[in-house]
Amino acid sequence: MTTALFAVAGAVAVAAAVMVVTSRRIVHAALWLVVTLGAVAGCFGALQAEFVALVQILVYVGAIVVLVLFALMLTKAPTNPLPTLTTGRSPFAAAIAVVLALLLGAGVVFAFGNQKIEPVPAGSANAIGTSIFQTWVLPFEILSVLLLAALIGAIALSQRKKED
Amino acid sequence: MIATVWRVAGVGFSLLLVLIAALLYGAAPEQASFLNSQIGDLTIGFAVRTDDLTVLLLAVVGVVATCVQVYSLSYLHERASSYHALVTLFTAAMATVVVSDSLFLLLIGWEVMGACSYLLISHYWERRDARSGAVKAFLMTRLADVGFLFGIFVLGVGAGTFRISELDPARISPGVLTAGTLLLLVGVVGKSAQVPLQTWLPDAMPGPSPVSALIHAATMVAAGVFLIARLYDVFSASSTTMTVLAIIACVTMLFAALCAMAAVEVKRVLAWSTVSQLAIMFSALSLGTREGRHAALFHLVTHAAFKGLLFLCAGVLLHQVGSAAFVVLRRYTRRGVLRNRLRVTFLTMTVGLAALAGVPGFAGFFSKDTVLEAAWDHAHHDGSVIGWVVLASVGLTASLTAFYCARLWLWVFFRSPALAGAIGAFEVDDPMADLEDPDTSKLKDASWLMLGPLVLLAVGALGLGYVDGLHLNWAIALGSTVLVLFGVLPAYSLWSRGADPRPAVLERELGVDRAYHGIFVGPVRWLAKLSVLGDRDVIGAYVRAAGRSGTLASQGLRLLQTGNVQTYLTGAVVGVVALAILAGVIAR
Amino acid sequence: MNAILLGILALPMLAALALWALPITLGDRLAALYGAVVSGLVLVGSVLLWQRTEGWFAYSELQPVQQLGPNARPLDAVTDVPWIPPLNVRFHIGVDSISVPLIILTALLTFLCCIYSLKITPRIGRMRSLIALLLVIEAGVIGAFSAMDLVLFFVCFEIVLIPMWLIIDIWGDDHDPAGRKRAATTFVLMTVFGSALMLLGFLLVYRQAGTFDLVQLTNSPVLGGHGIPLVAALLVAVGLAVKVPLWPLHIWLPDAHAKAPTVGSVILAGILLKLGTYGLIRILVPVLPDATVTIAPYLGGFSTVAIIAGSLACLGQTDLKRLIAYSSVGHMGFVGLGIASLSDAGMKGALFANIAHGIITGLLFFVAGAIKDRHDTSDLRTIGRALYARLPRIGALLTFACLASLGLPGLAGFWGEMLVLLGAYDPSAALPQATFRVFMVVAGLGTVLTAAYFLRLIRNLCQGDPAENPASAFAVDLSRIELITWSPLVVLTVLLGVWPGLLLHQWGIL
Amino acid sequence: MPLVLPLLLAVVLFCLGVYGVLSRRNAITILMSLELMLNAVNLNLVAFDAWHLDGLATGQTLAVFVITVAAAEIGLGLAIVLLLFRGHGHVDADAARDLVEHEESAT
Repeated sequence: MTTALFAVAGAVAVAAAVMVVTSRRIVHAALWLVVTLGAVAGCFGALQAEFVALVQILVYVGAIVVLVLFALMLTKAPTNPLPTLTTGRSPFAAAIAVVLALLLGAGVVFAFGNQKIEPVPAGSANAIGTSIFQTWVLPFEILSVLLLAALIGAIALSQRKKED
Repeated sequence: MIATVWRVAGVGFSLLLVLIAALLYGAAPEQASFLNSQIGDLTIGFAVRTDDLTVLLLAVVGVVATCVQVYSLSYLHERASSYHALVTLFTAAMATVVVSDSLFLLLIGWEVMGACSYLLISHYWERRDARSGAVKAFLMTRLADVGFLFGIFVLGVGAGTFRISELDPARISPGVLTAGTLLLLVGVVGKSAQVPLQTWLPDAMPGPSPVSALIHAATMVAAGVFLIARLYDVFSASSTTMTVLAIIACVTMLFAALCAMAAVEVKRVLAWSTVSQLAIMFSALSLGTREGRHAALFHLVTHAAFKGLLFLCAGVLLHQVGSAAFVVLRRYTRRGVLRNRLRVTFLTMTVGLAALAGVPGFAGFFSKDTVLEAAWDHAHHDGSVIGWVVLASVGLTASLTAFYCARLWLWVFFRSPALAGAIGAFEVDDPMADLEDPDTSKLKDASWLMLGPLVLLAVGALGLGYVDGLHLNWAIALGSTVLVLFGVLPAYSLWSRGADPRPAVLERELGVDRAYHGIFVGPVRWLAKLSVLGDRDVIGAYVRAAGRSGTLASQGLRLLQTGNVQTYLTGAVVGVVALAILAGVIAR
Repeated sequence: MNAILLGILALPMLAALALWALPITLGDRLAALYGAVVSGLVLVGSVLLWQRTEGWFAYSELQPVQQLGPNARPLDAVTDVPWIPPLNVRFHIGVDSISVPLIILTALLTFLCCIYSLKITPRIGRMRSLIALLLVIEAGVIGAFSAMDLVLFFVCFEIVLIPMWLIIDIWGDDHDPAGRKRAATTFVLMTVFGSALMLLGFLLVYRQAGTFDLVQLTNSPVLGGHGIPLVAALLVAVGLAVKVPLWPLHIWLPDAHAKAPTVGSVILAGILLKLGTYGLIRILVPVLPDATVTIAPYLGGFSTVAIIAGSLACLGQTDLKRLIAYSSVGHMGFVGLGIASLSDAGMKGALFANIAHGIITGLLFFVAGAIKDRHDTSDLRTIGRALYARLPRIGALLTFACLASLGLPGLAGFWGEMLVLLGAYDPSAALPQATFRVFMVVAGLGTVLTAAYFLRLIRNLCQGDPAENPASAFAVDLSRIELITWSPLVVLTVLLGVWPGLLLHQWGIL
Repeated sequence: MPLVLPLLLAVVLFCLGVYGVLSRRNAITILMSLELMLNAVNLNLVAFDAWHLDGLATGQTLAVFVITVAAAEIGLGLAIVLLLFRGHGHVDADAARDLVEHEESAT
């Protein structure tokens, strides 16, 4: 059951991701990204990681994609199809990506080809909460500082200088 | 002030040598070594010895050096301090050679003499001929000294010692002995200006005349004779070396005498005659007999006296007249002043020339007869070819010597009746010769400080022949007298007719000098140029190219810096993929 | 003893740092005086290291002295503490009869340079930095001469480079800024290249032997004449040959010498070149004995070519300082040939020639510098001729130095060359004798060429018609400071010439 | 469920991201591709967590952390893109070559 669910969500994710990197309209790409991220969240769910799935939808779909759309708006991105979407290196980049995929895929299959994921009890949010606030509390706090720093950095970067 | 100190030191040191020689006379031979150091199983250090040979040579060096130092007091005024210092240093070096029992100490003296000779020849360094003559003298002797050094190696390593008194020919293998002595002979040939290294000595004549007397007649050039006499056992043990020595000596004595016959400058005649007389000593040594060695040393002593005397006389001519060229002297002679005004010089020079020519009764006659006698004995009793060859060439040389002595004496001091006062045969040297007559009113003989040594040496040139004890072989004496007459008569007849035929080939001294210049000097200069260019354009070019290629490579690498982040990133990803594949391959 | 050695290592280094760090402004004279005092103390210390007992060094820490023969004596003034433990690198210094004379030479020349700088300074000034750099060089060179660890040797070898580079670059010929910059850069790049090769060689040695310690390496050398030991020997030899410098790696030398200031030339020729030959004797021969035998004929061959090529190049020079620089190529060729002969006489000759060359060439460069200062150029044609008439004493000293340099017996230059030739006549049994005899003959002809170019120099510079070369008004003959500075070198030249045993004795039986 | 399934999915997503980053001109699209790659990593983390079950939920925690970092990163990235836009008037990564070596600066 979960396998089937995962397979469906995965297929959607891959298809949407292909659209993200190939779409001629940038806004469409952003919207396809939403689909991809949602599908990945579905995958998380299929892996009984509901908390991560929810965070994924909240943060990515809710925040990041909105941010991206705002950025597109601010940079006056054309909504019509672009003639020169990719650089001249794109066939080369595709080849590299394919080689990398083969390499990694082969490695993965070699290493974990016989492993199976046993079904785990649902409701792991509790366990994650405990884990974060007991074992990982220090990295968590450092992460909050990092977020703060990123916040300040973003403000500093995007602030217009006086003379502009 | 400094000059005075050096003058006093110079004279004092030469007198000290005479004193030492007198004190050592008759003393038992002794040896001492000092400052030794061990190199492997060889000992390198210094050693001195005294024996008859040492005493003899010390006396010769001391007396001639004293004469020269005293003579120079009056002869030389400019740069006197360096001059006297160098002459003293030279005397010390010669004394070192004479007393040395270590081949290395001998070499030190040997080469310091060469350096002093170089510095003294270039005493008048503002003159071009002095400069080039000095360089030539040093380089040719230096070249020969390389052979000398190698000879020391061969003999020393072969015998296991560098002590002269320990060199035992019986303990050295014949091959090593021949090689070693031949190499030593190279040094001797260079130092004594024998063929084929003879050209430096005539060119060394621009040096001050006293220096020519001391270094280039009496002592340094005779050091070669001394060396062979010192190592006589070793040399005579190798018949090859002795044959080579005989050939060299015979060729040299004839060659040099022929050159002397065509020279038109007093000092140059004397220089060639020195070469020739040294060759006579070598020919005596090459006989390989005790008589030969004795004859050579006897001739060395008498030659030191009369040749020193002759050079000092030439010095007087130079000092009082200003030149020793025939053409200049003739201008004085035709007015009849030279002989009368320079009476002491004329008389002593006559004695010297007579001794050189071998006029009976003079020292040179006796010593040359000893050589002839030794050659005769060797040829007659031992049936040696060398003996015959030496006998023949010494006899021939005696004739030639008499010829050039008579020629010099007559042309310099006497008006030729046939020319009725004209300069005659030498005017080609100077087209202005007849136009200008020298002012002869101020011409007078030199001071007694200069004439004293002349007289002393003239006494030697007269009397030294009798020191050795009179034992004349009358047949040989008669023969040599006839030979001398054969030489004198043509000279007289030519002079009286006012002719001085000088074959061009002899005037050019058989073209040896020019040939050497073409064979050695030119190519070396060319090679030097090549080497400078090679350094600049070949080796330097490689270095510059290395630097240049570094710059070029860096400029090429700069092109990768496109400024495009994606390009960089592509490169990074390619690198990661490549590394991953590589890691997989290696792990496999 | 080890306190003295540590002291003469640390003193110049600390003094140099202090000279830089001092906030007060120091006059040129005062700086030179400071340098003279410091280097004088170092000189005293180095003389105290001199041992009166004779004999070759032996490493008694590992073997009892008795096993090494009667002439052996232990390393002196040893300090041996760990330095970089993970790499097995130790701070191991000590001296023996090979290094002490070189250390004394270093201290002496540095001292004389400082004294000389009291009165005679490069036009650009900045004596404080110059003196400090000289002291750093002194410390580095003494360190290299006493290092008993390959890495320590390498470090000291490199310490010397940069100050020398700065000296040429800053205080060099002020008429030709581009030329001096190029000379300095060529110098530093070529020597660094050489050092890099040498370091590679050291690493190979470490791989084979597992230690950088020279004492252990000498007692149990890396054997085998092929494969990795051969590669290591080649790397070390080529690396050191750049410094020697051996033909054809000498190309940096004439420019560096010609453009350097007087004290720089003196230090460069007198001391720095010795690092290369010292390294060959100290490291190549004992540590890689078999491989050295393999490469020795080639080393000897290149040395012989260096003798001839250097001399020929001298014959074609028109610049005084370049000529003397090229003469160093020839003389160091003799040293190389002596080392290549691997015989007792050759080694001692090389060591002796090292010292003699340091003294004589130091003197030559001092005199050349004096002539250059007086005429503002070192071009022979511009200087003119008849120096005897204009500067008689300096001319006489130049002649003396030239005669010493051409190897006149009775002066220091002779014994080294003579022993080298003797070594080549009778080389080590492992070497092809005929080849080395050919080298000997060619090198012997090289001495004639040496004489030829020095006589040419004297003839073209000292002699000549005074009427055509009038004295210039400001040309002063030998000054007092020059007399004081040069007389020790003259005295040593004569002393070593008449008493070579002074040094030869010290080395005993190699 | 076989473990390779999520892992292969992650590989595909990652490589699509790589392709996007290397080939797209628009800087914002590049950032989006970056998000794809991060998601692939997250997928791996979660998959391994489900497979390994260490009791501490390490993988999931780390995934949450990565999402947080991604949020920070996209914030900064978009700020930089805005800056680029302000300076050049476009957001074409291929045309932004301010760091190129100019030939005239060669010595």
